Amino acid sequence: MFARAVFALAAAAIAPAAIAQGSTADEIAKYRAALREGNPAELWQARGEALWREKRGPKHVTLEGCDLGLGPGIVKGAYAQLPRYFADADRVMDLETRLVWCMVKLQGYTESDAKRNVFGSGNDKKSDLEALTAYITSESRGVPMKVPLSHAKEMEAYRVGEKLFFFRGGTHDFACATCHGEEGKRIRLQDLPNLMTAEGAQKAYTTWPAYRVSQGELRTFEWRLYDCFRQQRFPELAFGSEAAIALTMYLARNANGAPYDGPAIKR
Amino acid sequence: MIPSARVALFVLGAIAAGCATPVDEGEIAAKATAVIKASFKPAGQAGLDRLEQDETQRACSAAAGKALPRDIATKIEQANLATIRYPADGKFLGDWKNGEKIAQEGRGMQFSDNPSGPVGANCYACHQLSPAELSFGTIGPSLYQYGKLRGNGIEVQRYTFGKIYNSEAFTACSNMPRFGHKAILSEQQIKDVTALLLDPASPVNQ
Amino acid sequence: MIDRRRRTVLQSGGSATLLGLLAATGWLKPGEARAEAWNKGAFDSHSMPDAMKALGGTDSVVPSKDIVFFQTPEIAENGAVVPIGITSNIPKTESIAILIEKNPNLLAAVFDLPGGTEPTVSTRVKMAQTSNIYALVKADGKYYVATKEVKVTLGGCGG
Amino acid sequence: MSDPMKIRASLVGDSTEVKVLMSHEMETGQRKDAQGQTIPAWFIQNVVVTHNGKTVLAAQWGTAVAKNPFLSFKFKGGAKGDKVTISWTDNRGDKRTDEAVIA
Repeated sequence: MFARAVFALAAAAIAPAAIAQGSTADEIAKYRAALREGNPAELWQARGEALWREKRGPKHVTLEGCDLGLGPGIVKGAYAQLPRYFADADRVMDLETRLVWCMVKLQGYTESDAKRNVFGSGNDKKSDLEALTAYITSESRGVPMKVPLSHAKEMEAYRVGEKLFFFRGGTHDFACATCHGEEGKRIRLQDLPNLMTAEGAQKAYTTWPAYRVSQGELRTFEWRLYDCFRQQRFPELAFGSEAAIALTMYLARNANGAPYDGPAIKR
Repeated sequence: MIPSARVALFVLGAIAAGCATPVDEGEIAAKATAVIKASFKPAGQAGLDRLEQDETQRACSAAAGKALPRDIATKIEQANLATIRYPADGKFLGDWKNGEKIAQEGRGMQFSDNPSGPVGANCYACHQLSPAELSFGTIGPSLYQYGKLRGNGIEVQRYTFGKIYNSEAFTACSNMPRFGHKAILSEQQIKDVTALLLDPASPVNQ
Repeated sequence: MIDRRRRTVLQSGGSATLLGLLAATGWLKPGEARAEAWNKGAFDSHSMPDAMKALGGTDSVVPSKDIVFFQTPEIAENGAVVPIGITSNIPKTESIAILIEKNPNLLAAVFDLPGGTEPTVSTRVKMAQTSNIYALVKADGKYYVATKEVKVTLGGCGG
Repeated sequence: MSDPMKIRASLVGDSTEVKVLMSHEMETGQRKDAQGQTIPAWFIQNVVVTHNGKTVLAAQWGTAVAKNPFLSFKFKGGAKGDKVTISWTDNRGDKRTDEAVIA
């Protein structure tokens, strides 16, 4: 009771206008524009394209026969229609999961070999999956997002993803929605898109993968989810897990209609 | 703690209220729970127990971003209010300089963090505080001149300490962590952050 | 002429200055464009005060409005990558160097620009913290400088 | 082995604009690894750009140049179809040379 009365008093006080927010935002916009001049993601794209065409693995074949959803070997525009249901695997897959599938089925890698370096770290631990993802996604640049929900499992993934988006847990009570469920917010100086809206999801989803300046690495959407959960104080999100794919489905589908615009460069 | 029968009731109520397609909503919710359990691995200091929701987390998840009915919100707030342990010495204000460090520190309790390393409150991620820090978030309200606008009487001190200790006691389903209740910060750290907000010498109040 | 200027630099600094080091070890000698040349002394320089005393000395280094920063933000979202563009409108520009006052090693890069190459370069540097950036230009044997402060911010979720 | 550079050389008016991205760690020598050991400095020290055998840019770099370096500049005298060659050398003595055709 007492606390509530004080709270009312506290809430009644009017917060002063944020200082110099406008000019800070302008300067950050200039910083981002300057970075777009040259995006090191291109180095990953080039390596990924070479990997795609190289005969590799125990079976010594290329990945060019891999079906990313539009038919074997069709790369152009494939990412704009992922995740999707794949009958051969009888499950919904995102791009990274599908690449692992193709490395196993076509090239003969074991699943653990294919997943050895899902997230790269420096020169000694480069990730083939990140490079391949950079290449495949770059081939959808400018293609409108068109993620299907026609299969029952696609619909289920979407709806489960929506539930997970609101799941609060961990020591800090954080859910995806804590930071990404409102308009016009930012964390530190970084704008937070509202991922429940088409506009917000489009802005965010179509710019992953991205070269992360703070890490000096190209990062995929699987990594984006993994690292969000790390910072939410959750345990580790498993690569290619159902939760990762369901959330990706929720966000990718919400981004439908917007041209894909990655790989991008971000802080 | 809230008696569990009542909790179950208000969780169910919240689900029903947010229900768009009632046919298999429960099925999807059950699937989501199973997916969560199957998709994470323990890492560092973050065990799978962190996925076990308490009553507040469960109710706020089910609300799916929509406002809770007032009676349910009140129940959450009352239950959380009961958890607050105010300082035994009756003193709410610590060292604002240390409070500033805690407000800046973003590490703590992530699986990548050293368990014996620093644990901060990361206030600047969501709030403006000292005007010298340009890099502040806007998820929460600006706290610049927090004490200057409200005064720093004992009631404001007590409220502020309590809000940091357990934010859900005052606003159900707040985005703000429950720093004391979840043992993220120590009592002394909460006092230091309270001082950052209320001490007249703090840069927040200049 | 260069010798006299170097003396001035050394005298006003009271010790080996960065500029002194640059001159003494043959930095920016006309015609020098050898891949093997790497000026260890200049790149190992750790302190700015001496260097800045020298840079402020009008006889040796002249502050110039003809050196322009472009694509250089006042606030960097991350210090790991800070875009820096420098154009010199000073005739006969031979070299452009980038120095960052508060970095552990001050000198970031030196670009020698033979005749026919435009006096403008754009690259990206790391900044340990908010700092002044110096664009040092050598033109027709003389040194000129321009300064810009870049604020480095903390970003993201913080961990 | 290092990855190829990504070079773009394009004619803008009577100048050739060169933009290059290089794959390199540019390790400062200031950082420590998880075990507390200092990670040794490893960085590109020299960059030379030539056009028709003539040097059009020679750079010396320190550890403060950002990881996966980017460089952009312009020179006069290039023509479409000409080759621009870029070489770097790092402090371990590793070298790499790549070329691009002016478009």
